[in-house]
Amino acid sequence: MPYQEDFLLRAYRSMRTIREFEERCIKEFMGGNIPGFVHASNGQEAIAVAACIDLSDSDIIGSTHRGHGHCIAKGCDVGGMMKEVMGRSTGLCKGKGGSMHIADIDKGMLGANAIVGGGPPLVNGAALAAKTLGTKNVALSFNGDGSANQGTTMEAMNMAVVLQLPHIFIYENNGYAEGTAANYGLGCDSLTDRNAGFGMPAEYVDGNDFFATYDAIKVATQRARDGGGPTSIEAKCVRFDGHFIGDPQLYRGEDEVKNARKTEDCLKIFRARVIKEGWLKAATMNAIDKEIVAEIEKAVADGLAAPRPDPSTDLLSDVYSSY
Amino acid sequence: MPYQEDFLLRAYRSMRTIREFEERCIKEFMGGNIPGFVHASNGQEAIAVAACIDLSDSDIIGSTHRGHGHCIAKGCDVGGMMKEVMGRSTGLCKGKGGSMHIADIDKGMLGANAIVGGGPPLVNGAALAAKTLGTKNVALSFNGDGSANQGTTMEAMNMAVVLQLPHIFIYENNGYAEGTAANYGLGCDSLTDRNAGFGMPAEYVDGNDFFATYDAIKVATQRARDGGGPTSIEAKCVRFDGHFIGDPQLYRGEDEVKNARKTEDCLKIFRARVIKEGWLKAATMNAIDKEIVAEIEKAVADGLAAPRPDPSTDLLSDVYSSY
Amino acid sequence: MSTVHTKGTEMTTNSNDAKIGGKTSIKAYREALNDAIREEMRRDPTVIVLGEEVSGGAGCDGQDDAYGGVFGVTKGLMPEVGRERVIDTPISEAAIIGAAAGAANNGLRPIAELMFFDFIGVSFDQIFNQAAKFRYMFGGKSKTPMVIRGTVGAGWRAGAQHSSILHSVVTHIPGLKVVMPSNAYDAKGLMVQAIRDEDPVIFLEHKVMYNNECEVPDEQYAIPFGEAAFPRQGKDVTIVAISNMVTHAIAAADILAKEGITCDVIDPRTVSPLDDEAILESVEVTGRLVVVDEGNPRCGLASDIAGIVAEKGFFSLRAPIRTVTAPHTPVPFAPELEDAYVPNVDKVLAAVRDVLGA
Amino acid sequence: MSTVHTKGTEMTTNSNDAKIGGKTSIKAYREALNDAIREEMRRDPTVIVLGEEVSGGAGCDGQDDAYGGVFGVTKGLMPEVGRERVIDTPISEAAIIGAAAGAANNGLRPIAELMFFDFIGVSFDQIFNQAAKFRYMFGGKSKTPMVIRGTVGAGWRAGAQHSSILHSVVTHIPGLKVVMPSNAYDAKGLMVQAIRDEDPVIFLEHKVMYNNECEVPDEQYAIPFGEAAFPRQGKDVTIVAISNMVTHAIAAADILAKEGITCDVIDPRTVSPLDDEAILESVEVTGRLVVVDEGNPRCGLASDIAGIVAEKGFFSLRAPIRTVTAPHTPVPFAPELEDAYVPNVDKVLAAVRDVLGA
Ligand SMILES: Cc1ncc(C[n+]2csc(CCOP(=O)(O)OP(=O)(O)O)c2C)c(N)n1
Ligand SMILES: Cc1ncc(C[n+]2csc(CCOP(=O)(O)OP(=O)(O)O)c2C)c(N)n1
Ligand SMILES: [Mg+2]
Ligand SMILES: [Mg+2]
Repeated sequence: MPYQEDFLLRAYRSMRTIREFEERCIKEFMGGNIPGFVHASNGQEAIAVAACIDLSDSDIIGSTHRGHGHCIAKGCDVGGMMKEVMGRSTGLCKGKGGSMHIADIDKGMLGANAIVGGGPPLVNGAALAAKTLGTKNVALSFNGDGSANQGTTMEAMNMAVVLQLPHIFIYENNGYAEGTAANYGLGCDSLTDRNAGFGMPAEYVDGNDFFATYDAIKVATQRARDGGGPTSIEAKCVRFDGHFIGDPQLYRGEDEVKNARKTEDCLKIFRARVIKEGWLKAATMNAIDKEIVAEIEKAVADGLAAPRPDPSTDLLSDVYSSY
Repeated sequence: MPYQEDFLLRAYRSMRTIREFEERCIKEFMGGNIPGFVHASNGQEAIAVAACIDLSDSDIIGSTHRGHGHCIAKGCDVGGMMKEVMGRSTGLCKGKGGSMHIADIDKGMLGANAIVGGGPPLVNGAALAAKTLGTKNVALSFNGDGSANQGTTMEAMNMAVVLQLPHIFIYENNGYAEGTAANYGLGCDSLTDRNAGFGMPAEYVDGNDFFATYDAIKVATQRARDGGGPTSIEAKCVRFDGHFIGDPQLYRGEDEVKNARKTEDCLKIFRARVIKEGWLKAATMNAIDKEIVAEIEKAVADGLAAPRPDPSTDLLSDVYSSY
Repeated sequence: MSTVHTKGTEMTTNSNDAKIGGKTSIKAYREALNDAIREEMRRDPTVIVLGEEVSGGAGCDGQDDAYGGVFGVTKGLMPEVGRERVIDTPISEAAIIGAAAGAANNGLRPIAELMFFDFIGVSFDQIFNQAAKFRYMFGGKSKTPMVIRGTVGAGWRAGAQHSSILHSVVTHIPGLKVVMPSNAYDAKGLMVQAIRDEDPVIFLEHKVMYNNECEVPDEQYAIPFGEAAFPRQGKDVTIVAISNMVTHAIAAADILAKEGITCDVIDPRTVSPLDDEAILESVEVTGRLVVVDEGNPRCGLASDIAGIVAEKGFFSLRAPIRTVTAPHTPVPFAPELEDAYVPNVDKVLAAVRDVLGA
Repeated sequence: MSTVHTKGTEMTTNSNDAKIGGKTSIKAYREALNDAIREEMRRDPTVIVLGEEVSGGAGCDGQDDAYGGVFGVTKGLMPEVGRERVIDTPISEAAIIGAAAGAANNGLRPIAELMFFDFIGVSFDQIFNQAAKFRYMFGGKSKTPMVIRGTVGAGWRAGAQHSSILHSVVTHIPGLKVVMPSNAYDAKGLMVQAIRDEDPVIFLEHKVMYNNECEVPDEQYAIPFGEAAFPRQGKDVTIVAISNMVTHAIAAADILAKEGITCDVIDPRTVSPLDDEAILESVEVTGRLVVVDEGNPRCGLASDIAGIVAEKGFFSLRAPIRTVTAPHTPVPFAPELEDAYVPNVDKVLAAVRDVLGA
């Protein structure tokens, strides 16, 4: 068995947690329990988990507006996350950040980012710190097919090559930037080729296949730890829901999502593979599913019961360390 | 003879004018007659002229901080230019712009630009106007090896491909961005390959060879006029002087410039070629040289005699069309 | 009606503009903007719209014009004039603004959208160093007739990076005009002026106002820049408010009116140029000034106006100027915090009572 | 010496800070900055410098450290600590600021250089939406100890895109601190504080001051933020000036002193935080305020300070506040125009006489 059972269980649990978390977010948002703009990552779980499963808390990731999955994969507490997206004072960011600004520095989660392309320059910084301090840590940025076109992203790629930073640029190509097709926004035929042109190894993988994605990222991460500089990994995937929760998705083809949910569900694909290979039992995974449903149920209940911030103390605090 | 005599004479005159203009700028700057920051383009004349010689006043160029050559090649009046760099009220921009902001909209010269990477997005706009209005005009941006790394430049390349804009991106690779080697700032092995990755035809030419450069740009311009979208042309060249006038250039190798002036002078190469091929006579060119020396001499004299702006009328005007 | 403002005429819908003849309809702010843009596009083939999702659905299998802007402001334009004039772009704000500015110098009148004005950060150079400065740097030999539209402001629980109102930053920049309509009537008239204007105009739409309705003339009309509106007139206190803060200022004035306190509510409508004459004229009568602004306080519009009055209207003042602004913090996410962040009626009332008590 | 300022102590070189013991030398502003950075780099291995040409010569055949910053501020640092800690970068300002911010969150204390602060336009998002907001958005669970250095201001005939002084834009942004030393002594002490500070600091060096010399202690010292200096004290008029405008304010005060008019010149040194107490305390005595600022007037620092005083110090005021600023135009190139653009001694004198006459 090429993967340890414990590893497979962790991978499954993590992906399944993301799925359940996102599906509950959608439900709670629709029910009015989550305010603001929320971008769910269900469908794209395999990439987040493949990227983060081997990382330690001192390895850094920088995320996007669609960041819940990355947080969970990086080990953030789902209870604290749910409270945060609900805007509660015991949330990961005291309710001041919300879904688009969720962060957990202790876990090496440098923040979701509501600015498309805001993350990669910052993740270069994390990688630069690792390089300068000689920690052998790596840093990963999550990017989209859309954010690939932001100048900040491209600058960051070039700088990562120039300074040989241990930075893995993960591109989750889910085919859309809001309601714009990836292949409209990207003038090139292949983002992977475009990124290779920057002078870094660039791989294209099927992001619905956890194992293929994991294997590619593992190589890149090891190269980065060894001082070999940055890598680009483009992983094809499917966004199961709207750009934001509530998006009517008029731009999507008929049955597109229905079909994808059938044939391109990374969780189903994972289950099918591990069962077929005899690596895990369905029953084991079903048991995990149940645990997770209960865990997220509890996160929601705790979230709804959690205290709200108090403007008299919380509005003005945390702007500066001192002022 | 593959090129018309008139064409060759115009090309030579234009290149020679740039050379003389820049050399006089250096002299006048050192003599205290030109204030501010001035970036001379002597050594790089062939590219400017090859790019602009076929353009009409309705074709648009956008330039850089090193813009004198582009202006002259595009047909701007050298007298007006000299007055402008001297800050006189009869200068091309009434003395308000100076060397780094020289522009002449009537000549299709959309401006030098003191912000590295400031130009390409704007030139996209000129190209978009041409496309939208169906004028068949084209737009060219001048870029450097250094400005290639600015996010705005890369965004503009992608957008030009997406919108299939008639925009030719000329990269004057003179080996330096200030005191940083081009191959340090560029993480990639080849800028041309990197640009090709954006989904546009990309050519590499010897920018010291007027003819090679002209031929490549001609193809690109024709393609753009025919609705075939953008092209990248990287032209290798040599900056004969400092980054700015007065730069001690400590970062350059010993004899580097001296040798380049001998073997990589685009003007010498042009002369040698046209004489060898029997296309032009040395005497004809020598006569042009004399005319140009006189012309620039007059530009300097006129510039020095030209009126200075009057703060009481000129400081507050021209901010808005109306306010 | 008070006679504080010599320029003031009978008001339609919070505005003091001369009544436009012809039919009117009840229109939302969003529709009023859409009408303004649509009619100008019909009238003038050089007007184009560009930005992310301004139509929506580019390259997709589903519906075209799927969004019409994420707030629906440009909905329906693309089906009418085509993708050549309503242009969906990649996520490249610097390239969007640059394309608009370059096109404006070459015969088009582009309306560029920053989906959220918070995205100014990645495009600021093209705005403040390029578009804003062309005319001056080029000695008056160019014009850049372009509009940059963007949604601003808090209230949607959108967090720190999607809730800013950065009008003070652009107001600081010479060469830009800054427009902030507070109602549908002004939105239409100011948008028409913005499109026809020869200079770069920053047009800031407050996201909580898109559904706000009022009576709007069906025909096109342009509201000149630099002319304030006087939604309430009075003699006791001058309240200057902008964008959605006008709503709170009017509400406060109406409450105070019942107590016999009359407020002169001034909505500058455009922040640059600013109708400082109207403000100074009013303070001459009232002697008291409250400025209400959703922006952050430091180097913001509230102190800008306070500073102007402290310099040019000092001898009219009978009490300290009071500014009501957001605090010196980013916009928080949690609803309770966001509500405490944004100035509201209570804070306006408190400030007015304060300057009156003084 | 007057007793206007309770916090004021005997001045060294325009500063009211307690005298630092030990040896002093005459140092230029440039050298003082270099000293501050060098010593902090020696003391603390987590301090790094990054930007374009901060060393210079990267990848070239000629000399290393060819520039040491185009104004020479970081000269000599790279040879001492190596390219790993003095990092030349591509021309990618967003990536430079982002790298600094991300590194600051991960254990380094980066000093990022924007060669000219005018380049903020291409990096503004990383400054105002990222670095400035992290701590708040993350509920206080992060710190971003970084310095962004840049040269500002007019006077070098560098034209509209290399001569701006954009302190008002960054002062508007909560989460940033903004520092503008007016002399070599303050430059050193404020830079030390900036490097040691736990928050993002914008450090603006005026390009005409790099050669200005004064007595500077050899040892390291940190000047706390938010504490003004009082280069001249007086009872007739308060003059608040910042950065290079302090030079003009002092010159004006010295001229007026000969006429028996004493000016209380306040140099806030840091614009955010601002020592408004010192200003209010002074105006309480003088009753008259002139604010001198090189920035553009709208939503600028001058009206910011005027607004604060009109709100909190109104009853002290005996005359209109006067602001002396650049006009609402970009910076022109021609020397005559640029000289007319920048506030100067004559304009300060006129403003002071004006408030005294009133
Ligand atoms: C600078 C900036 N521009 C635009 C947006 C609005 N926006 C948010 S997400 C998004 C699409 C991003 O597409 P992609 O990178 O593919 O990520 P995905 O949503 O598919 O995960 C856009 C345009 C933004 N938040 N920031
Ligand atoms: C945004 C910005 N960053 C930095 C600079 C400073 N600067 C001016 S020219 C230059 C080098 C440009 O190199 P390149 O593009 O190769 O053009 P070249 O000078 O070689 O013609 C730099 C860094 C600037 N003007 N604008
Ligand atoms: Mg996507
Ligand atoms: Mg170069």
